[in-house]
Amino acid sequence: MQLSREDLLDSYRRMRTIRAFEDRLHDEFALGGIPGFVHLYAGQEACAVGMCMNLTDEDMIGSTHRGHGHCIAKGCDVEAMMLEIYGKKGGLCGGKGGSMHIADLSKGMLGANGIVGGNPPLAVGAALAAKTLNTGKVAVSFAGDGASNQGTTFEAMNMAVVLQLPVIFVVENNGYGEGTGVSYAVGAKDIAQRAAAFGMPGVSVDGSDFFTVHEAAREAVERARAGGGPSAIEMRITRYYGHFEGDPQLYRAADEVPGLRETLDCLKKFRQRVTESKLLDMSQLDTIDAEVAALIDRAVAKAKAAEFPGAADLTTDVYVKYA
Amino acid sequence: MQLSREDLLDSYRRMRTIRAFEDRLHDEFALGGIPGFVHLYAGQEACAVGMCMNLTDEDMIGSTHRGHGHCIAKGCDVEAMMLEIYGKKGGLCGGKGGSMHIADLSKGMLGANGIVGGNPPLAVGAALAAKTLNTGKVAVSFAGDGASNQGTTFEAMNMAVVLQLPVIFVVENNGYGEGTGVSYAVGAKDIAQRAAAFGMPGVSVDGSDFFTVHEAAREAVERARAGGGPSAIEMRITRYYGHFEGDPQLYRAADEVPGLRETLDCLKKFRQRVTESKLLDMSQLDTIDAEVAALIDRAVAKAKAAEFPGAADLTTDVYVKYA
Amino acid sequence: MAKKTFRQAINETLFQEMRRDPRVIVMGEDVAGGQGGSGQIDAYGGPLGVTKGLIGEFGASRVIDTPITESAIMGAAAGAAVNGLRPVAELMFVDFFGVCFDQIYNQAAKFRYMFGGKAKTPLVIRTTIGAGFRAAAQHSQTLYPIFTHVPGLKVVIPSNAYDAKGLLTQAIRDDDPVIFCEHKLLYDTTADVPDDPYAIPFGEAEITRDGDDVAIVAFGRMVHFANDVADKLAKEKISVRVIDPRTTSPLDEDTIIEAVEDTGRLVVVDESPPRCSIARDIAGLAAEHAFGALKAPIAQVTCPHTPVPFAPPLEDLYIPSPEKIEAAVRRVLAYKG
Amino acid sequence: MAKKTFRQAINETLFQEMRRDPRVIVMGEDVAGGQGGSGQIDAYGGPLGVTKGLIGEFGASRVIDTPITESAIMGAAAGAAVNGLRPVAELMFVDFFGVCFDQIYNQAAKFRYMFGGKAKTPLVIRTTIGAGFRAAAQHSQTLYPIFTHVPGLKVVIPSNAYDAKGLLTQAIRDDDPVIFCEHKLLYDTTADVPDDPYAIPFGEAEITRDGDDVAIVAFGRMVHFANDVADKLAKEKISVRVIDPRTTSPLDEDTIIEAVEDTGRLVVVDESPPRCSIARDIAGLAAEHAFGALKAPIAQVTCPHTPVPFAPPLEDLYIPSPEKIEAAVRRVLAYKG
Ligand SMILES: Cc1ncc(C[n+]2csc(CCOP(=O)(O)OP(=O)(O)O)c2C)c(N)n1
Ligand SMILES: Cc1ncc(C[n+]2csc(CCOP(=O)(O)OP(=O)(O)O)c2C)c(N)n1
Ligand SMILES: [Mg+2]
Ligand SMILES: [Mg+2]
Repeated sequence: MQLSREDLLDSYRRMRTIRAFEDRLHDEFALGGIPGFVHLYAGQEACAVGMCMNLTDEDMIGSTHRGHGHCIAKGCDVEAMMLEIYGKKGGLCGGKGGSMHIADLSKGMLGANGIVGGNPPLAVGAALAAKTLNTGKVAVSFAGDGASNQGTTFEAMNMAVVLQLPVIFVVENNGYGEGTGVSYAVGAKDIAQRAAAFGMPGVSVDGSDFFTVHEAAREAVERARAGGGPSAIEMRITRYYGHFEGDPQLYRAADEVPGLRETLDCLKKFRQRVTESKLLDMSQLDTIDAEVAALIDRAVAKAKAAEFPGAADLTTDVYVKYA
Repeated sequence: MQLSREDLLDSYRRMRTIRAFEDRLHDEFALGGIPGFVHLYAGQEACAVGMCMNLTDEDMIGSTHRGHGHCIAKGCDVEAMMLEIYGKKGGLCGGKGGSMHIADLSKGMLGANGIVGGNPPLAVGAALAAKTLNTGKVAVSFAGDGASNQGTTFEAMNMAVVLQLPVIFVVENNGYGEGTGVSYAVGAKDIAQRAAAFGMPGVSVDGSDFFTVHEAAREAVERARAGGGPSAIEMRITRYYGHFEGDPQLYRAADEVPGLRETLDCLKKFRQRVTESKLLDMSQLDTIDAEVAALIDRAVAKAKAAEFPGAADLTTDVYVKYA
Repeated sequence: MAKKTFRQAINETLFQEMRRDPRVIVMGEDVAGGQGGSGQIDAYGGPLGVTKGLIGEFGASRVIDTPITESAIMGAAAGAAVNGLRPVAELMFVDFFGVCFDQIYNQAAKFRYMFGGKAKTPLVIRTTIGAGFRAAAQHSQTLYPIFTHVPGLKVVIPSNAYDAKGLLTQAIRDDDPVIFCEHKLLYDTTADVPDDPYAIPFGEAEITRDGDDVAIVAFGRMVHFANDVADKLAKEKISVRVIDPRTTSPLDEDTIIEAVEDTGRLVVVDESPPRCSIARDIAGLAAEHAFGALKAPIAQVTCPHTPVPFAPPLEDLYIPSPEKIEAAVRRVLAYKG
Repeated sequence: MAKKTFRQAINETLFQEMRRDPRVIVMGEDVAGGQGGSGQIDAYGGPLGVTKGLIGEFGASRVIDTPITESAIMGAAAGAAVNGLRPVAELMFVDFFGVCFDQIYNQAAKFRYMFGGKAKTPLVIRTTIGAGFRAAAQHSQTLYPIFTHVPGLKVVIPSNAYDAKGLLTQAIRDDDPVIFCEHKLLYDTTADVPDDPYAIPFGEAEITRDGDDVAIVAFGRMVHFANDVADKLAKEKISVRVIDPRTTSPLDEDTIIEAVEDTGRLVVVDESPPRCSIARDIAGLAAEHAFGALKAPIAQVTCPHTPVPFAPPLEDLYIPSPEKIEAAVRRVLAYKG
């Protein structure tokens, strides 16, 4: 499918925003300003954005502990995200969730998830709601290569096939679950084939190539929207930072990430492709880069200055009616 | 492989014992003498026996709620089993387990299991012990078609492949999980292929043909014992009685079971094969039938007459040391 | 008003709430039964017959049979609940919670709080509890103390058919995740159950027997035993108040504390192992908040700290009995300090 | 005797017990780390560094990295335990119990009883508990009240490095399934820890402060807060006894009851939500078995009935604090009946 110029600019902006957001968190974390566990998405941008460019605000995604990229790709407010990650009252979840539980249901972002394999069944539920209420929406479950071994993920796949639900299982295979390599942890030859054996189409694509991802996603979304049921897409990719911030990554050879940054960088590839094919000018992209940088600066400044929630917030929001 | 005459007689005796045991329980249950949930194995005898004839007492099997057949095939004492099912003190588990928890670790029978999908991870553990301690033992996980959809089963398969453990996943596909047909509940085209996609050999065999089962089992056991890792065998079979005793089986057409009893009866097939090929005489088999009938009579009489456990037994056996 | 069984009351409620609100769906293993078989659909209507007939009226898109896959069932129900449905998911036996609890306790129960109040999760999990069915260690537990421990879950334990209807109606209309615990041995008990729908609010205990000498708090099937004891002792002019809180979370603390203030003597009956049980929970509550009124030790009648045994005589000993409850009442009455 | 951290104490115990008994294995996610990677093996030694170095000495057949597959981990460990190994399986965060609890509570914990005493299940599940790590709702819970509820499980909560070594030694040598709860905020605390192996029996409380005016029972990290309060109040001549039961199941009931008999006043501190907590459990115990000695309500200091919030100031408010413990002590002391 031919993407419009506007779509291309939008895609690039989202990818660049993710990268800038994560690079900045990496720095801020090192300076000690950010509490808790932070898992950065840098390097994987084309996966989230290639997928989500095929979705509307009404479509739903379920995410993982490494969720910032999915949020931004799905259109969550970047400042409110930053506030949430700093634990501030104005954050997307009022500061109660934090990085691992960031959610915005109004944007169809059903939540990051602290439980590996937690989200696939939930995404299946979103698809079930779509099918039962006949809304034409689709749901996407993002999961990692590590999560692809969790029983909940397998169950979700089987149930989606049995009920022929409009859900797409994206497995972002970034080579590692924490410090364990995919070649060790996945017994199967191929994650996409293992998913396919559950009874749905399954493909494996280069997750660093926005256009390839976008095309595979488009097919899967069209199929799901047309009532053709679930499918699975393995996206082969790498992450630039450690599993969590602070991880010295001893399980990776020293030259692994630098090498991959050279050959597998989705932003570089995107820039090259759209400028070489004259779809966009370099200057348009540079403008976006500058705008994004300013946005992230603003978001961090705002987050740092913002108020924490107060004692009264501790015991609210447990139940809808019962205090 | 050529089975010895002795092995053939032994195999037949085990299958006949299972059938007679279950037929009798069916009758006794209807008369009201047996407490609780009872799931009968009648019809599936060749699966358990074809598999277990390849195992020694040292090898381990994990079983299901439909476990009587596995117990008998693995050599558990038939009288002690009957006592257990009646809840008597002399039962295999002192009356504390009952039909769904019958176990005999001394025979490598790790327990029936009330949890669908409960046993595959446990069997993997038995195989892990065998591999770590280098005992040369193998483990077998019996599960149903229904259990083949449970996340625990998938996890067990992946882990067995990752650690290359000597374990065989037997899926007895008897067409139904409770009242739900396998064509509905298994999204995949084929249970064996889905298992194989986890990265191990997977075959599908006619579970009513003792010889076919035995051969597939032999290959899998040899591979496992030789360090060749796990494999999966789907055994296509049917059950003669309801899911549990008392089940009116409305989900099956009236002629389904009678038809299958004609065409898929493992005992008939076995008798025909061994007599036609002159491996055994009809009279030898008839003698076994009579001996088995007497054994079951004795077991039931003994079970009925036996004592229940007493109040003092209620609180024992929770911990090894702590009272 | 017609006598209906506990089973009928629940079945009728499901029909009525599904008619009332198209967003209500029922899902689980064999909630209809027969899908993919050679015989009839609705072959089971739930293994214990509680959801019978629903698929005939509402069809397979709202009465959804699933594979044996509890994590996917509970997760899908939770995911559907935050996306516009009001699922009633069946966990066939509560004992199976161990294969799917993450989706219940870490997901459904925490959405609202984790997301800063922005999610509503109108999810009902119907499940069967309790011993006495000769179903042994993995099909006989109650486990509601575990659910009660979890912030974000509401826990309902109806003791009779009337309450079952009113509480299930409330559960389905409630915007929070609810675990609805049906004691297997209550299904065939009957009560007067109005035909029209009605909701019983959560957190409001019922006083099933009034009295001033001693209070018994009991749940589910144990309420009947407590009532029997109260009736028996009434003949000796011992006046026993029996409280059925009906929900353990929220808990009607006021009614319990008031009873302690009125009687000074408390017995708690709980068909669970003792440790971190509801019995201990209520005793602990009273020991902090009604201490001044207490005239005797708080007696707790629970199961022993063992799994549920299979042998019928052992199982009968395992379950709290009217005899044990009566003895506890007499013990606290006899206490002289 | 060398000062060692809680982390070192556990690590050393694993080394010593693995040397002592070849049947002891360690398994879990990244217990070594680096399998299948381009870098080094033992890259993690457990995400919090507790199992570091083991694979170097004992190799990959006894220090087993697994996929992310907790049901298979716990099930395989349980299955291995009844077949001759003595697995120490790691549940990285206790919060993950929801994806694998069946294998723990319905299988491992019940084998012995269901099989009529014929099984031994020498299984240790090491797990991390507790809030204060800024890790939010799904990585900060304690959950030991749930484990304590389950007959067949032993539950251990060491409060210091010395106990951690002695209790883990006992856990590994014990023939029953044990859940060993390591509070994340204790890993860097130090104590004198002998180099030689020693076992601390389960069910024996330690009295960390002696006193006669009031008793505090506290667990894990809360023991330190209780000690601080005791030390502070000592300056006012208020004599506080602090009891660290060290295991919740079995529980040293005698030491607790004796303390109530000696002091008449009890405060229980539990880093858990209140309902069906250990706080309620111990209060309920005392209200039944030490009632006559009680001079004041039993104060319970717990977390609120909410998930664990992320924002640091909220999380700090969530956790029981020395201030709240002190206030509770003063409250029960001031009680006049
Ligand atoms: C049930 C569960 N088990 C383990 C963890 C700890 N954990 C968090 S992220 C992670 C690795 C996940 O790997 P993968 O799915 O490949 O995602 P990635 O981190 O590579 O994005 C692990 C083991 C968890 N959060 N939940
Ligand atoms: C976790 C769990 N879910 C549901 C059940 C209830 N149940 C018992 S047997 C059964 C059907 C199992 O089907 P299958 O695995 O095909 O075995 P079969 O009964 O056909 O031998 C079900 C749903 C259970 N015991 N455990
Ligand atoms: Mg990964
Ligand atoms: Mg079946």
